[in-house]
Amino acid sequence: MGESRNQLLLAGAALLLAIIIIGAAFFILGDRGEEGATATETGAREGAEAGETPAEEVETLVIGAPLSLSGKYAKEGEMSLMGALAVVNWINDQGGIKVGGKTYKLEFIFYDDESNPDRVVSLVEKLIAEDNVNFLLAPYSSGLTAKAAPIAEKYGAIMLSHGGASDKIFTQGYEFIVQILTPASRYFVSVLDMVKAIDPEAKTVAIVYKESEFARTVAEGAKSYAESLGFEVVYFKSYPADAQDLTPVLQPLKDINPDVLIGGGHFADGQLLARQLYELGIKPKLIGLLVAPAIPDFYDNLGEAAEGIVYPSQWEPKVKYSPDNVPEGYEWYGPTVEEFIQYFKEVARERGKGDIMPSYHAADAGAAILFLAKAIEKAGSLDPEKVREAMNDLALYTFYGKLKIDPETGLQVGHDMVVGQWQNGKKVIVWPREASEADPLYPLPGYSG
Amino acid sequence: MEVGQIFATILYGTLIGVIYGVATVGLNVIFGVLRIVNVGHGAFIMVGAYTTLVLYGSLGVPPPITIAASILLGAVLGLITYYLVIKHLVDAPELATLIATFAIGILLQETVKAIYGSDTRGFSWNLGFAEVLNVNIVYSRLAAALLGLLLLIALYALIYRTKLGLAMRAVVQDKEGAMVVGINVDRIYALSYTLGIMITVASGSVLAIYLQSGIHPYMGEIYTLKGFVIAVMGGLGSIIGAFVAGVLFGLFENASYLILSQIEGIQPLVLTRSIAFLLLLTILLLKPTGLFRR
Amino acid sequence: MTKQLLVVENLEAGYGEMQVLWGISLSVAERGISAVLGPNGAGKTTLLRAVAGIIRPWSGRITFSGEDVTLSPPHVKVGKGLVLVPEGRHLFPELSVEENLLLGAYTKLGRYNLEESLDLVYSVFPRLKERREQRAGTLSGGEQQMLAIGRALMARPTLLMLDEPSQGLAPKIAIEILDILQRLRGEWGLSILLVEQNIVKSLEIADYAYVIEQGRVVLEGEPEELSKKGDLIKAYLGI
Amino acid sequence: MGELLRVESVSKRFGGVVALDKVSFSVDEGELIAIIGPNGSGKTTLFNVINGILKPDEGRVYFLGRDITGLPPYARVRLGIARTFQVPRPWPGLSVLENIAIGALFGSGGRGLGVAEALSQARNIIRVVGLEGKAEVLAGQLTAPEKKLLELARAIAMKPRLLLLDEIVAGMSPKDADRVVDTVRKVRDEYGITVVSMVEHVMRVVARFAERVIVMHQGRILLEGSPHEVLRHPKVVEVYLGVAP
Amino acid sequence: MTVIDWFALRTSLKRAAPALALYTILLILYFAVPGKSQLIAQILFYAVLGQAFNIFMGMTGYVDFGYVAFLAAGAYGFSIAILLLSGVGGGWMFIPLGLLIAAIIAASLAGLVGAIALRLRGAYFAIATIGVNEGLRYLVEGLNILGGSIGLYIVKDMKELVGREGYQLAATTLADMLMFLLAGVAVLTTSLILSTRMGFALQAIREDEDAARALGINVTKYKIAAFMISGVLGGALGALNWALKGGVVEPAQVFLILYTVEAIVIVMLGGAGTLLGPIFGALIYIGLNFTSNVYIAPVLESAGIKATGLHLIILAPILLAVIIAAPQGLVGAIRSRAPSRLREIVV
Repeated sequence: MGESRNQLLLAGAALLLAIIIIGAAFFILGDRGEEGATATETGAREGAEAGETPAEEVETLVIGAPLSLSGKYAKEGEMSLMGALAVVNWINDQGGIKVGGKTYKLEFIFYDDESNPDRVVSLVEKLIAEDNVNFLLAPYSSGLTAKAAPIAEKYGAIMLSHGGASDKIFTQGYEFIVQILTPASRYFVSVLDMVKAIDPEAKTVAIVYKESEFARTVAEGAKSYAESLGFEVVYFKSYPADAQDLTPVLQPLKDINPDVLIGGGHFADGQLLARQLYELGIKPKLIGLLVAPAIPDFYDNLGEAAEGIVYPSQWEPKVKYSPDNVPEGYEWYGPTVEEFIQYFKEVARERGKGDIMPSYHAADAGAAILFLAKAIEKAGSLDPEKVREAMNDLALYTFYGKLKIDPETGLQVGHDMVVGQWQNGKKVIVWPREASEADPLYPLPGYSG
Repeated sequence: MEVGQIFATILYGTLIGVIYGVATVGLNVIFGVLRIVNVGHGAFIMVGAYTTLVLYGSLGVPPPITIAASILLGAVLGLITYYLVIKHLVDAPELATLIATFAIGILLQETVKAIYGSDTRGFSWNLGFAEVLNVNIVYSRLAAALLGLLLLIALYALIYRTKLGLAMRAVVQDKEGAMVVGINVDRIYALSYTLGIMITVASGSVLAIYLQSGIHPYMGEIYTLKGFVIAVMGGLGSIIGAFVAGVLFGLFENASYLILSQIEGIQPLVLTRSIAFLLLLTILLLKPTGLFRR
Repeated sequence: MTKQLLVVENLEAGYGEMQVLWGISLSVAERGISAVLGPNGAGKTTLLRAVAGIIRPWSGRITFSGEDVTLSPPHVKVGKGLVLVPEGRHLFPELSVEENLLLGAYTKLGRYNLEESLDLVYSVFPRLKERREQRAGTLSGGEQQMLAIGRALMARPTLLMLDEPSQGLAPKIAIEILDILQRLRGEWGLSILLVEQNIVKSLEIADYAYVIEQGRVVLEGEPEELSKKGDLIKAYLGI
Repeated sequence: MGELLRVESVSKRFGGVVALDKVSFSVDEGELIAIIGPNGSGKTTLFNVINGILKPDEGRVYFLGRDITGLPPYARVRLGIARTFQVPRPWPGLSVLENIAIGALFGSGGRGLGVAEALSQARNIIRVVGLEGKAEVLAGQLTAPEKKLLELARAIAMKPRLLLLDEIVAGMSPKDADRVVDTVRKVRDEYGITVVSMVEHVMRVVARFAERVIVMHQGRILLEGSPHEVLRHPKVVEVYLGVAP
Repeated sequence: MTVIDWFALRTSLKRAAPALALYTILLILYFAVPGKSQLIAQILFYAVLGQAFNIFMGMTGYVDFGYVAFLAAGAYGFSIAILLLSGVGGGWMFIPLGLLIAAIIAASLAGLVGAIALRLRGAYFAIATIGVNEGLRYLVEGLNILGGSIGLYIVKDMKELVGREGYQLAATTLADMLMFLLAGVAVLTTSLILSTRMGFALQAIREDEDAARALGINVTKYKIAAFMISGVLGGALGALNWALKGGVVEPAQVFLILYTVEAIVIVMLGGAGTLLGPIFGALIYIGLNFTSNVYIAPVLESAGIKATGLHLIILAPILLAVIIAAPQGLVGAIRSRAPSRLREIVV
């Protein structure tokens, strides 16, 4: 007994020692290796493809990202990764981007931040200082972004927020953080606009949301927007982050019987909310939920309970943004919607994900790469300050729709959200009218009035 | 306050309470016999929920039958983790078992994630409903609570009506006494731990049938926490205590919501959590052996 | 020479790094009563615990019915009929008297004779029958000791080991219990290894006695012999 | 020499078992008292009531005329009551020196005592009890008699007025036992500590050690007196041997 | 008692020296290795977390699963100080004032929780502390105080106080230097405790609480004192790492039990109750994590193996192996086998 214990101990100690040695080796060798590969001081590196195109000197521009590939944002992280890779591949297939006479192909480097702010900082520093990345996709969520921001700013790198819909982070005076998606406070704008337009009779709104930073920002934004449209918010309640049973908070709605119910939070609670609304027989004229209904398996998981539920979406595969309908003052750039989906599917297949469609998280990340690439071209330089300046004047129209930022804060002001709805087991875009595939199903089937 | 609202509070408080009870007894069986607090408890519940999800979702096995599969899977997982880990830690300091069971939990979560991904999933097993006092009585939830009750009765019968159960209770009361009457205490440890895991995994299936959504690799964590509260309420180690405390806890959660929701400017359902833990502290201080122990 | 049922040779054992038994040898004859006497801390309880398998012997040999059981776990030994009534009784306090007895019949042998054993135990200890539904923890000291012995009898032992059965009991009850032991030997054909502080009474019922001190046997012999020597009292009381 | 300790009709029961039944006695300063009685006679329970680990169901305990029945153990230690355990309970992961130093630091003389002084006092006491050379050894690695000596040393380091020794010589060879008894006497004479010891069987020790003997049986005090009277008393012999020889 | 106990001071310095030396090496590496300063800062964070946690768990044997609540209390305390100052001015005063308020809040929380929960033992204590942590989180969210679920954002206020550049410095190098300082304070506090009567008392409690009680040690007092010291250090750590360095204090993040668990892992890997243990624990934990995440995962990725989340699957069995094979941890294992002289150093 004692002897085998000692042997186990020895084995354990040896294992740990080996790990420390390997770690130390990586720690030291990691540096040297990267330094050897650095080609120019601008941060571009000689790519592997350099030899294949001898006619023109092609260099590599590295874009980096801490992505949440494990932990609570793992799903979003995986989609973002594939969306970013899809756009990077598209740009490279177009021959890369041209900056001041040189052509650059893009390379995308990423590490898993485990959805943990304490991991993010060292990864961002590694990306900037060792992998010589000057342009970053920001991590998911405001907590992670806030932690990464001082380091990014210290090294003067640009971060594009593709997953953080937070408003607050952009009021903190960061210079180099730029938002791609519509901020949380404006999530339900399109949904409420739609109700206002198709049913002037609708008066009462109930809001039920998950008590979290994102969902609460959405809920409060929706509340004030609804009131500005003349709705009466009759119910405003939240539930804790990992609630399992929402019955207490939902049952009163049966008596209140609001015209419109909006809210939700993320995947888990959104599904639960939809299911329990259905089970408890709460049927307002419209149910609009955050995030969860945008996921393809929402209907698989819920069946009939999903029917008729609408959701605000940053993007849908069936949006009709195309080079043919570029709005006034905007310029088209990037793949078409079909091309994006095709590139995305290819990446997904390579990563063993099978035949799946991109979610809006993928589109967010892809759009961020496009916005960045165009800004670099516009700036004609890899200097982050110049690129950041170029972004101020950029008005881009892409497969993702409009992109334009507030020069002061970096907050996204151009992008509009669409409204999707589950109809007969399929997601269809029902708003805005010019982008819609079908009329909204309104009021909800089963609405008793 | 509407009559329907109060009726809903009692009805659904009781139903979820039964589920809480089933989802806690496993913790109690293991603590009672081995004096080990299973910090990985929730992960085993998660495994049960996935069992139902996968068997019903992709193979169409009727959900009540998936509980049987969960019990089997629980037996396998229980035996593996017992002989690989727990067996070596039975006499180790409490700290070691707390950390070890936590590590087992992580391993389960990450394995399930590696196989099924981190998506939140659900399924639809709709049995319809009846409407009483403007409250929908959802049959699938009733069915889940009944199945949970059946599990509890089976466990009760096992512990209070069989020889194995008698031996388990004997070990709980006096380990050395159990040795001298010829009980193989090591074997009782293995069986009790496995039994605890079996009922825990099975409770995951029951939970899945009740909620039918929100199934993801990390879903169990909240049940570890609530399980602790309920286990302590009922007296760590007590089977009936866990059940009664589960029902009381479900009612308490729902009732405190009803009261808190009368107050303006706060978020009642979120606060019920705080109150639940406040309750835990109070019980620990006043009667750490649980509410129903002499 | 009568046949020896239990033979312990050069037994060494202890707790952690602390050695308590330093090579003890003793034996119990079939249908015999051997008594182990000695001052507190001499290692009597450790001896019985090691023989019963509750602690693992470090070295030495334990033979029971001609079979080597040195390292057998306690449940195996109980199954073979080697049963301990431990010091401090170790009853199941929350369980009823009858449940305690049923647990005594946990082994195959015990289960087979369950009904009969129960009747027998109740006939030996009628007080237990009266209190069959009562929780064991609420019994008086004497009744608890009866229950502990009754529980052990349920396993249908061939050798019963008792660790200070009269501890904390009124002298009358202590003597009553020791008398019962003698009766059991006669009626049930039990062999007994007795650790007892009531020297006179135990020497009265024993066929052979050992005096141990500091984990070693310092004196052994038949009771009359030992009593005559007078050494016993001296060794034991230190007078 | 005034009265140091007085126990007044203390009772304690566990479940159906009466461990102490209206026990009363008192101890004067400077006495060496042995409490004897067979296993299970209530001695340990009595000790636990005196040092505060157990609360009696009824009755009171006075120390230096003060009612200490409700005081927690550490407060009693401050007043000057120290004890040893029957099964020695040194802190196994700490060295012998550290074990004794903790006694010095937290005993009645420990207030304001620096760690350095505590350690040097501990070194002295190690010599007094004869554990020289073991100062740096972890207590868990000592032999059983050494652990007993360590317990004694730890208790002495606490500079108590009353020292309760629980079966201090059980399991020791006569030689070791004599050594311990001599040490205890020395401690009483040099430090003026009153000693109450419980001794189960080793009557030779009792005779050599005690000035007064209290005999317990069945949770009651059977009789008390000088060793000479008590050890020959037929009742005592009966208690121990079952019947009069 | 007013005289300085020179003996205790000297022994404690001797005890602290190896740990301080290790932190000095980390400090040198922080500046010497380009592009790894944040990795070192991360190791530092976990080392200090382990160090602070260890003062309580390592010395008393109690597991506080809700320990992260102290870090949260510190983060909130620091933020409150900044919000109080913003608009009033006060420039760099925000750091000392913030740390002061953080310490006060953490200490009060520890005192309160300690007075209640430390009457419990073992699993009951562990469970009660989880309750405290979760209860606090949902209290903040449910009552919608201190920013509710959105949390407190203080970057802008810090920029107003000390300017852009100042904030930049404060949130990066300065925060890390303060963390090094905190590491030193934690080590010295631990070694000082170990060398005084309090240390003796705590060790006695850990080894055998009942014996300690019987020997006259006021067990409750020392447990609460250790709990408070541990809590204050945790509060300062939370203030530095989350409020100053992170600039956002969000309940979902700062009450995350994962941090407690990580603290346990680090202390267990290194060895409970030792000074060097948490440093080695943090080195192993973060080293393993970073290596697998940054170096091994991409290699596997390019070989077509999706390897994210791998480190957790690796970490769990390693943790199990350590607990079964060497329950005293790495440093603890060395310590228990080492001759007494070495033991003093390794402590």
